[in-house]
Amino acid sequence: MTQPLLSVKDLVIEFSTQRGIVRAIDGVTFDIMPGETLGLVGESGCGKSVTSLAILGLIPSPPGRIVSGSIKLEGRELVGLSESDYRHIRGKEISMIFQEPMTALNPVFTIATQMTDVLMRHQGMTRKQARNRAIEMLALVGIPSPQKRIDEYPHQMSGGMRQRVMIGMALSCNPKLLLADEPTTALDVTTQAQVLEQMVKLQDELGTSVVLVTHDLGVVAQSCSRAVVMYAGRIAEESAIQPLFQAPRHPYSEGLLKSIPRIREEKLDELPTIPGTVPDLLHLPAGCRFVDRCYKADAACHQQEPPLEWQNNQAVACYHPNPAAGSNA
Amino acid sequence: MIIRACALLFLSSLLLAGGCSDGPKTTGMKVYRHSLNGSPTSLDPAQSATIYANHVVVNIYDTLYSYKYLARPYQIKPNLAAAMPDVSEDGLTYTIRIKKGVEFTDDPAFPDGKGRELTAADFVYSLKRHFDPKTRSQGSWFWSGRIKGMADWKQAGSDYDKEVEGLKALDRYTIRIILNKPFPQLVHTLAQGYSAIVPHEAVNYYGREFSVRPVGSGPFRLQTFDSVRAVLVRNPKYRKEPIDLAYEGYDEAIHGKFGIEKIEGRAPPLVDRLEIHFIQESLSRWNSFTKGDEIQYAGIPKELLDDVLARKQPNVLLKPEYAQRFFMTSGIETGFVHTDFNMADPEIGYNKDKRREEMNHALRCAIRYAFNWHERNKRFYNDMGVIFPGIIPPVVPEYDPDGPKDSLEYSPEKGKKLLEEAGWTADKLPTLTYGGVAQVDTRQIFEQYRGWLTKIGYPKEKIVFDSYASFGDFNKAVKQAKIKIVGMGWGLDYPDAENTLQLFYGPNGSPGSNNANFNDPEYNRLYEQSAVMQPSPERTKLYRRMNQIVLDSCVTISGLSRQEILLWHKNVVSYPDRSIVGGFHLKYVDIEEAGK
Amino acid sequence: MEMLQYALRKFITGIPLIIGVTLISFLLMVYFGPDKTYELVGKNATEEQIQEIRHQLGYDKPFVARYLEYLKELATFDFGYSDSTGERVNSILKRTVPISLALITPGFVLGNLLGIALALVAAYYRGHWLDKLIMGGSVVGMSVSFLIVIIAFQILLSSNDGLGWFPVRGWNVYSFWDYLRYITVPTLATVFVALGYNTRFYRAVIVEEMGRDHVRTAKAFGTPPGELLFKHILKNAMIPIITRIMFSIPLVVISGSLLVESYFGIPGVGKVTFDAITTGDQPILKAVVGITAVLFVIVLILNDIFYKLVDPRVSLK
Amino acid sequence: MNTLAEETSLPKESESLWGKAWYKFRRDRTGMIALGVVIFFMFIALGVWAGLWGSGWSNVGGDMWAGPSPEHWLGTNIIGQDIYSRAIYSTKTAFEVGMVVAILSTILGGILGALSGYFTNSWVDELILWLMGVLDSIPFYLFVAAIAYALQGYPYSMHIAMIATFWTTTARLVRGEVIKLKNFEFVEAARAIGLPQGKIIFRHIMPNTFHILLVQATIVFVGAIKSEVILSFLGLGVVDGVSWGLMIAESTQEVQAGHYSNFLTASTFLFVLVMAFNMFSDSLQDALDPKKVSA
Repeated sequence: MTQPLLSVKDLVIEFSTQRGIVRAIDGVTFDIMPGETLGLVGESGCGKSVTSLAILGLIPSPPGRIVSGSIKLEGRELVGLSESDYRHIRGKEISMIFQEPMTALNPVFTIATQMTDVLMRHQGMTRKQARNRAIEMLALVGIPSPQKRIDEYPHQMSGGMRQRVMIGMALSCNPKLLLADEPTTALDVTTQAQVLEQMVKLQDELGTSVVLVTHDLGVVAQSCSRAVVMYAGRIAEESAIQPLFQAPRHPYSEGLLKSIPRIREEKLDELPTIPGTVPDLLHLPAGCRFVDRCYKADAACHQQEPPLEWQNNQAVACYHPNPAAGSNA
Repeated sequence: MIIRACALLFLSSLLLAGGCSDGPKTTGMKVYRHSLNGSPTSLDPAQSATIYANHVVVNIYDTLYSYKYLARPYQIKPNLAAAMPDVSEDGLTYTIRIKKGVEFTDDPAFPDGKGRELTAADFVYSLKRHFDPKTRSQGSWFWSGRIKGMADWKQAGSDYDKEVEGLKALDRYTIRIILNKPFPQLVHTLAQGYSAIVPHEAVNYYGREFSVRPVGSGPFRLQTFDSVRAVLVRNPKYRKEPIDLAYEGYDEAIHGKFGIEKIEGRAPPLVDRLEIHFIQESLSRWNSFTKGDEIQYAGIPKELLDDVLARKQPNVLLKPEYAQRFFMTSGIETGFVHTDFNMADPEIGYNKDKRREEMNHALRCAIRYAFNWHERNKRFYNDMGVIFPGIIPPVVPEYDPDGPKDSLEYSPEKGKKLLEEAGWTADKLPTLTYGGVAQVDTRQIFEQYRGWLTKIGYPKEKIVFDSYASFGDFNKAVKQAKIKIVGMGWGLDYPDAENTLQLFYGPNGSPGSNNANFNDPEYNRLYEQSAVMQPSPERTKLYRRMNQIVLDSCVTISGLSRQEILLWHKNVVSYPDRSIVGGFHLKYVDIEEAGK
Repeated sequence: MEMLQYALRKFITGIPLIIGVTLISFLLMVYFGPDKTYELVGKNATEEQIQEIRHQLGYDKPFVARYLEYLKELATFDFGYSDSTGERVNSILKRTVPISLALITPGFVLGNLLGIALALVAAYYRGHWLDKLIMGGSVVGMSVSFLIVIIAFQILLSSNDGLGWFPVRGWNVYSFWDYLRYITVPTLATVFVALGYNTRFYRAVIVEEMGRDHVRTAKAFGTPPGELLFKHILKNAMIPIITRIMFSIPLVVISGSLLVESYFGIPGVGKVTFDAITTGDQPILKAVVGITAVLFVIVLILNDIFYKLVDPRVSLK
Repeated sequence: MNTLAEETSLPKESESLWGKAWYKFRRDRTGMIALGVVIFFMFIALGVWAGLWGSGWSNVGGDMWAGPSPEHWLGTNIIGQDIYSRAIYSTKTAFEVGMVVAILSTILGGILGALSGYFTNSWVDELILWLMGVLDSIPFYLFVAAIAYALQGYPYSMHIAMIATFWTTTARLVRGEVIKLKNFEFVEAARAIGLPQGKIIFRHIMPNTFHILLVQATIVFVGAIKSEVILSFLGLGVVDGVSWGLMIAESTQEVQAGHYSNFLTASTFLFVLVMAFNMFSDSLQDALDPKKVSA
């Protein structure tokens, strides 16, 4: 087994709010293999974005801080890395795409400035070289007549275009890992598809690993090889895409899947949803975090947190998991 | 960064703009830095109503007469006039000769920029100006109704080409004034800044701005003038008249210690540059004075008196540490402060209802009993003011040192009793409006006053401070007789009690100088009678009778003449004075060593 | 060129403002302002003289006529002569405005620069003790009355009881050295007072900018803190900052620092204005108010133009 | 496309702003202390108002610039008035000024701001904006002075002047907020069911701007008492009675002669109150600011 590009181990992150200490991430562990695309799935507030920010060392502190655990990039520990060292990783080895293409780019600088700055900083290019490289990248992400548009300001572009610029920028220093935080949520459906496609394509070409953070299983299905389902700061289920979609083992994953509309089905009764709401991280239920919303919950579930258990590369944290795909029960 | 750049640029440009204005090349010059506790607004002689204005005006312009530098009580002497006037038997016709060859300073106002000779016609013109509405004269009341034919001349539209019978230039150097009725104080008025002589060229050339662009024939000429200071420089063309100290009233005993003898035989002006700084805040002024050379003359702020003086009575003495740094003179002002009741107000003054009028009289006298002169003197006048009964202040010859003092008595009990007898009760008592400009000391004087009145059982809420944000508005209220009680000060224009007695002369009622609107037939008669008399025991008798009438009718609570303590630096040769006219001594001031 | 046209258009739209300001203030001063007449009459005036003066002051003309006159004066920038001294209003302004500027500018500039500097520090160390210290300090600064500061500083630095290093009052400036001596205390006082407000304001602005997504993006691409702060954040924060500075300029220029000038006896436009207020010297007031209004409109325009320079999204249409 | 997101984010919003604010505020120590101080001052003011203390402020019994003594705790001023009771009495004056100005200018600003915000780019908006522009362009002291003259003698001229100038800031803020609010569903809804505009503005929109109004009010309060000091110094301030401003004005000369009691007393009272109010207002802002997560 090749050694993972990035491995997150027992990560614990807390935020101090006026109402008390909130444990946003509570012992999260996962690996990313070179070249693979990992989906990080969950409802908003489940900690998936926090995780990705943590990887880049961007947890706003105060109020947030990494309590324990480790994040290793090719075996190199990132937790506790000095700001200056981190700067050489950000955008060069790991780069990130954000949810809001409208606001994620600096409104008062041209695309050129913003892209060349990165290149000059990390690749030690001259402005001239950097500019050419930037134009290259823009072309690569499918921006028409890049040498013209590169001198435009963000507000002169459409959302889709901006997101492409972001992607181009993110990949311009061909990083080992790309963190995509809800990259398509803010876009309309058709653009979403295109942008996503674009991303996947590039990733194949450049062999970059991707962590795709999203609440949208559809997106995951389209582009990921593996997915980590998070719930209230913990991993509920981790598995390859196929089994996950065929037979989600965790009742929560199951719920999530059910809530995706399937056009194929003839009779379209209204979407089933998971009852109840995400628990307040300050007042978690005893035992399993999902217990209050779980149709399978019983006494045991109220006792204590179920551990994440592996069963032929599909992990689940539940006392009453659904049967794994293939196994007949 | 953009703003930083702009800012610095801006700043540096400013330093050139505002920072470095015209620097005085004072090196090797004799500079005297005088200071006053107020500032003039206009330097037009016709508007020189304040001593502040006079300080500048009499040093830039010439007056026919002036006061002797050192003689006290004040003695009048010829200045531009060649001699004292020839007065006809009936005291109606004055003939005055002026010095020849006196010239105005050079100024663009004159055809070729060269100042021409000053002639009798200029005086005639200067006095006529007062009766030309355009001049906005504040001093015309000195002469209005007194100079023959002047009223008609004004009626006819103030045409300077038309002659006035009572005011003529007989020839180039002779002036003749004819009066309607005798006016013994005329000569004094000709020593006032009001009567200073201006060239018509300048008046026409500068128009409205003449008030800040004075052109005269005095010892100095104006360099700069604004609300905080006036800078005057020696007038090179000023006539050379050696100082005769004996004539000026030099007295070794009094003036010796000031080194005045040094200036004997020298010709004024003695300094090259005369700065007059206008500083209202007495303590800022003091700090500025005690500290190096910022200013070289000041009074002592009341807050510091005990720190500076070793002794107040019988004669003022500085503490040694100050005595070795400064010279000092002290004396009482030629003026006094008094608090008038507005007799035009039926609630405390005259009233159709005779009964009520008597009650009001009682009320006024009761309030006078409540007035604690000693406290007032102690808190506001350094406990050094001279308190006297009535309206003839100690500085004038007609003052009666052993007149009845009962009007000064402080006795709340008597006040209370008086009120009760007159049938006053708390609810009947009228609301007293005490008018004043909204300034700290005015307010404090009022609060002290209110404190006393409560002691004769006057309800506190019935004594209100009617504050005005500007002197103009206060004066308006006074001139329109709107205020019941008016605290006022009067500075004498000339050392003759007539100048204060006119304050209660009926016809001078509001908007005139008679703020009390006192109108007593007997008093008026006596005033008219005395006004035309030369100084004499008879006149003094009349004066004192008038004074008694004022006291008996309780129209004013009066009075107090403030003690003036004047200090100046040891390197200044001077005998300062600020009482009569003001500033006429400045041309005799000298500086020991020239400024570095 | 487009800019010039814009400015012109904008100025025309600014005219209602000028009208409003002048009209309201003129109403106030004519109908409610102090009556100059009684400052000008002598100790022993007569009704006749009073009428004469009222007439010369134009008090007897109808309001509309006087207002139109005013507008004409404003248009021609000739405000006639002061009612108290008789000096030309323009020459008064020419004399006093530079003094006020020279007096106020250092404090104004320092106050803002220091404010921004401290704000940057505070914002950068947001939540740490340094931030808390600076913010605490600025609250204190905001809570002390300007008057108190002036008095205290004068005692401490100028008077003999204190250090006595600087002139107690006045303005005898003939050299740069004098200049420094005279402005130090007023400047210190001004800065002391302004600093609190500025720092708070600028910090708020900068903190808000720091929270923006694009800042996070820049971070995520490894932008070093210096560049982040001065390039990405400050340029965006420029707009509110400039606006604040711009809009305080007219008042600084014209009313100067009334308090400082009247307390330190400095013959600046602030003192002149205040004396004019209390004595009802209408020509001066008319000039001051009018010019302020015009300046405001100009600042409005400059401000918009500045937006354009800083923010590409703004267009001068 | 996915319903979970909204559904789960709903309940957080539904918590009441005020409940949360109070909850936050109670946990803010400085805020609570500040509030305490303010309330203490208010208590003093009420006492004066009720005549329990400070009534002797105008008696002139005492000596001239007497030092502290049993009967005059903080000494006396030039005419022998008790500085302590003057300072106490002034507390009432301060609150009078602060309260009147704060409340009235906030109401004025709230209403006008709401109107102009709701009727954006109508003549109403234009007019109000114009008025605000005008008032902001008149030099403050000139304006106050003018009003002070306008209502010479009236004890409230200063208050009115301040109100007339202070309301604009509030109005601008409210205007902005209302413009945001008026596109929210609940307003749309209100319009849809045909509520009269008056009702919409004042029943549905205004309440959502109260947090701004409250904070503004506190800021104006501070501004008012600080301006009072300067105006009184300039002779445009409090007409009758006594205030810290008058005391400081009185002291400006004394201090240079080393009589500090008047100055120190007045400025200490002033400083403490203003400081407390500022801190209180800050904490209030934090508490009411929905964006703020933590310190």
